[in-house]
Amino acid sequence: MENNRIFWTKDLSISFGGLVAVDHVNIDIARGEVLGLIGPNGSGKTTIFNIITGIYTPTDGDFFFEGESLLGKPPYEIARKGIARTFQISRLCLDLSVLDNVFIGMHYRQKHWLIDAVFRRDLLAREVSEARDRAFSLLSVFNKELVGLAGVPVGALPQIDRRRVEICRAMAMEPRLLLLDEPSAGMTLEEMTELMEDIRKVQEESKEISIIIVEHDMTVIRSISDRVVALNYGRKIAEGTCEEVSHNTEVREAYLGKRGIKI
Amino acid sequence: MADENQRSQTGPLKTVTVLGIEVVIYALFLALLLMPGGEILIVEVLLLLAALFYLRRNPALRTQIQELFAANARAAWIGGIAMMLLVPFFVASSPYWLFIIIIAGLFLVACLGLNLQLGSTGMVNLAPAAFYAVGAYTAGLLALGWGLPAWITLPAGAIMAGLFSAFLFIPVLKTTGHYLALVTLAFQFMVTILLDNMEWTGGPQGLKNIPLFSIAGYSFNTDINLGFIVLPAYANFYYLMLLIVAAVGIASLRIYNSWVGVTLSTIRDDEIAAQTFGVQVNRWKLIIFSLGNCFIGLAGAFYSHLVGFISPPNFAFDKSLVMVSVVILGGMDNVFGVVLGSLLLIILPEKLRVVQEYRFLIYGVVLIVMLIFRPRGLLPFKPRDFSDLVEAAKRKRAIPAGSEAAEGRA
Amino acid sequence: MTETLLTLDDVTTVYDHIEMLRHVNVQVEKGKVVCLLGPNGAGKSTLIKAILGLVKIVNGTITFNGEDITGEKTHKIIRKGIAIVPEGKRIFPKMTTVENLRMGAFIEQDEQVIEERMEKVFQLFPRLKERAHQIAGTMSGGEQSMLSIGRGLMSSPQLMIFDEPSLGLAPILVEQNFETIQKINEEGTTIFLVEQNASLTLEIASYGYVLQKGKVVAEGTAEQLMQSEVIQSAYLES
Amino acid sequence: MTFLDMLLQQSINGLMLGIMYSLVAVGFTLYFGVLDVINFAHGDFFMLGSFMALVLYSIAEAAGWAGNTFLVVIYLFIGSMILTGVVGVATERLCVKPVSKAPMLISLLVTLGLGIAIREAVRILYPRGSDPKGFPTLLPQGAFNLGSIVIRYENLIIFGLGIVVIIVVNFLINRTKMGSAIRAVAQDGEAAMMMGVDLDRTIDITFLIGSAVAAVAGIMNGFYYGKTMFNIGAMMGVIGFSAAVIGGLGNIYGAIVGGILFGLLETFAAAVLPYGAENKRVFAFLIVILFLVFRPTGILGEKVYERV
Repeated sequence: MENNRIFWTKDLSISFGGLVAVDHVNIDIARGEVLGLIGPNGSGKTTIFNIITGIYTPTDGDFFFEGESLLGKPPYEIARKGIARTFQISRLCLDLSVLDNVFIGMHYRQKHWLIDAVFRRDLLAREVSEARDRAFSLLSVFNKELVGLAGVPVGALPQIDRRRVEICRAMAMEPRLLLLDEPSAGMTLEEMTELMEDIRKVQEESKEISIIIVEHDMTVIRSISDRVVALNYGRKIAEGTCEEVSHNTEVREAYLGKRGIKI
Repeated sequence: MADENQRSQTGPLKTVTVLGIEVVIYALFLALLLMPGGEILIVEVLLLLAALFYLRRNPALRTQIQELFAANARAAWIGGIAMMLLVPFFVASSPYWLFIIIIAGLFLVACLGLNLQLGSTGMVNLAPAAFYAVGAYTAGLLALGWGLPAWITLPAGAIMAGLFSAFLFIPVLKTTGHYLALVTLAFQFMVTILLDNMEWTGGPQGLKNIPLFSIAGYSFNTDINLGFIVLPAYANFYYLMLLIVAAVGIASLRIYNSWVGVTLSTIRDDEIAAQTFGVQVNRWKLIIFSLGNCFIGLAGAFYSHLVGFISPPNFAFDKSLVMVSVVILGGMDNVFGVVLGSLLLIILPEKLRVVQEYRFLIYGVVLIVMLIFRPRGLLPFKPRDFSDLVEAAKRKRAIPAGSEAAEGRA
Repeated sequence: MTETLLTLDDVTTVYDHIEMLRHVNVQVEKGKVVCLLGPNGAGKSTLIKAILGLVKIVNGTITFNGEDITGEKTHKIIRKGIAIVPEGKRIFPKMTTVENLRMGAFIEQDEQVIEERMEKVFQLFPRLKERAHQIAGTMSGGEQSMLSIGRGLMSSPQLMIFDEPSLGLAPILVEQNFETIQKINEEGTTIFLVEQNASLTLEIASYGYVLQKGKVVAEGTAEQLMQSEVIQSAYLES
Repeated sequence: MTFLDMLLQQSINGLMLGIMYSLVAVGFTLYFGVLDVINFAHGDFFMLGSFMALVLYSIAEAAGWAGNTFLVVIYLFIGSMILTGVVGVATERLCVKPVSKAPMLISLLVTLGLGIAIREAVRILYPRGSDPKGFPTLLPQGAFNLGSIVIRYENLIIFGLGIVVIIVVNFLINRTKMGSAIRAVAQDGEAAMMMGVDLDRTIDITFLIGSAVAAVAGIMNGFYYGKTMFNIGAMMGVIGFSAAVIGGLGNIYGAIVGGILFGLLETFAAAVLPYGAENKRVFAFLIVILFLVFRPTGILGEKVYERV
């Protein structure tokens, strides 16, 4: 396990104007593992994602990816190391087509530059057609119909397809660590079940990929995660299998209330 | 199915239809310029509104026309270019309108630069006129002081405007939204005040007698005598302007239809998301800001040679406002929108000289009404379509193999 | 014989083309503590916004005191006798404690009544009296939470809505808050309590609804809900 | 005149100008607070105020009761404040509010367009509107000496008036129920609605106050320079916005501090720097840009965290 871990944090902490949002959190994830991150509202889950992707700089602690510290690196560099994410409130570009949105995930792999864009259309044509084939194969993993909708603005798609495009965009980066932030938010139960299938497919596609998934819905967590970490008030309060964590008293207190429920 | 559609949209009759539509629009445009009085303007505006309304109610017709033009793109382009080349012949009798068209062309070039910043990348720049001034004064001073020829002063103006962008590099990266608007506004006012007060820019008198273009001994101040018709001297400027518009326009279109375009759109829509996908947002912002200002500076340099006399009021804030309005009204991040915008906002107000007194008032009111009711402009941003490029790539691959093409037919 | 104070009848809301609530039916009886439970993202906040006229209702009606308030403007709804203690407290950070409390009594004109009510709030929360002239944004989370509740009380409402009063508070403060809510109810104010924390809520509520993915998936008395599987599965699915 | 005297004299001039700028900046800050909109037409309300006063004065003259200067001055101020305020509310309803939820660029351009429309309307509707218009000299002329510093009565009155307006605005915003509604909306509009605040009415009142105060500044400017012109608004808009930003956008005290600071900056730049007189605003704007880069939240603003 120790040798196989791809990402870990060391005493990760951040505070905003005196409020401690993440408090000495240590998490790690092995290659090919799916780690569930749970906790009530405001327990620091999304903040951890924002730190990992370089949007926030932690006030204390460090985090490592493939043995290298990413502390203080700008978001684009962290992305290029192989960490991709989705956002809780979808941050797709709604005016752009599905294809364009997926393309941005391939951004840094393109050799093409401003001068080439103007003068070397043949190079561009080759790259675009290769990228499009790849985008189509990614999209069709999720929903064959999405391929037909590739030219449609994302804003015109239903919520679940937007979520799929977002995951495709992240997958287009060929990441080795994928961060999913509440992928089921705003979906019906049926849609959620479909989406869980999708995420499983992602794993099957590339066995090496590690996923950290933030969720409040335990059904999702239970069905796909190998291991669960529970947070409360920015601290890690439990870690283990889904079963273990959901029977942990502190977790039950955090969710159900201090006195707990008689079962 | 798509193939069938394709076939039904081509053929000589369809080509003629496409050209016919273009000729009608062209004729209306020329009539607007050449017919005296303001009545024609009213008639045409009503016609335009009626056509827009009709097309809005009949989306099927609209898509049909779009497909028609897409299928006959080559004919449409050739027809359009021919008509553009012929403009001086039709307006030979009124050089004034040729001049106005050249001005519109210059605004188009500048606004394409502004569109890169404002429309494509979402960087607010309320100081395009200041960069226009940098280009104009650079060209003017070089030509007056050292007698440099146009083929040096034009690029020099562009490059100088690009270099001047560096003054705003740090603010451009550090501020966004309202604050960036204020930074550029302040810059705009600083430039106009300085132009007014500095001696070496001629102060309020500006620069006079800037030599007109002269390339390889041929002065642009000579009429073109073709025997059967004499084109006014402005025709020289017109063709050079057309060349520059074509170059800048094609560059803009190509940037838009490329990875770079996708990258810029993502920066515009969501900087944070762009960063988490590996986009070096800051680098792109600086490149685009400078490049956009180069286009604006190029237009400015041309302007100073065209009119021969420049002074600070030519580059005041209201010019910036007009340029920004061109981009917004035409349609952000849409090259054709910018074309339409500069035609409407530069040529129509000239026609409105009939109602001279009220034209800026009308302008202000139209701007407000448009922004409230059609904030995305007349030709809004449309999702990119890369299929042309993909087709091109496929064809190239298909030539040696030959199998794919056959498959396509089957 | 009980009287219904607030009724949501078949309410559906849409935000950004997404249905946030789907055919929701909820009734709050006069004098009771009624709760709405559910994990975050279930649509609880949307339901409150629907009551307050802050989101678009595309189907169904909301009645308060027998009066149809669907689509009414927010300030008019508030004036009918509803107060809210919003999620995340939402105090006015640049105002002092007293100013915040006066905002709570914005719809009240009589200066004397305002003074009396403020005295009452200070009795309930002596801590706020000590902080009377402190800028609210600089106070601790617990104090801000008291202020938010006190501000709600200032309009002397018939119905008080609490939106996740446990959010981001230490457990001891959460319990204090719930005791306060109970006290407020005992003095005659109807409470609609929207919460994530199930067991504490069901201890003080008499009737409850469980919301999941924008739908009411269960309802019943506190005892019924306490024993139901739904509560368990909604959160931890044991 | 010693250097110290010069400093004092310039400080007095700067304060004078600064008070005027403050009055304009207050509007920017109020609008930004309640509606999240930067109203670039605000400078044109400043101009409109001065023209309203001219119209009112000519009416008074025609009616033959322009004799009592004291009363006429009061009549000019109050009348212009009401008229400008009404125009302010009307344009807010028609143009500004419909775009307050639109992207920032759209609201910005709408207000710029509104500025053009107001400017042009004044130019067209006012007789010979393109020319500079002389302002009547109604304030007492002359000056007195304080040591070697010269203080003009007129300036003293304008300065005093500015202070009074600021005190009144401060009272309205901080001591009245209406003011508390405005402040509440500025801090958290939705929470204010939850307290029973009528959002639309509060926004109307904010624009009424903002444009009325701008009108006062416009008239003061007219008296100070002895003239006004239809196109002085654009520059004043940028100055007012700059002042509001220097102080910290959204903070009323910040607007006042920022305005005075901008006035002082200008006068000192004019007095001290080489070529200062012509380029004073270049210098002032340069400081504004530096401010935006190094302390974008202004002197009295506080840091905000962007939620991702």
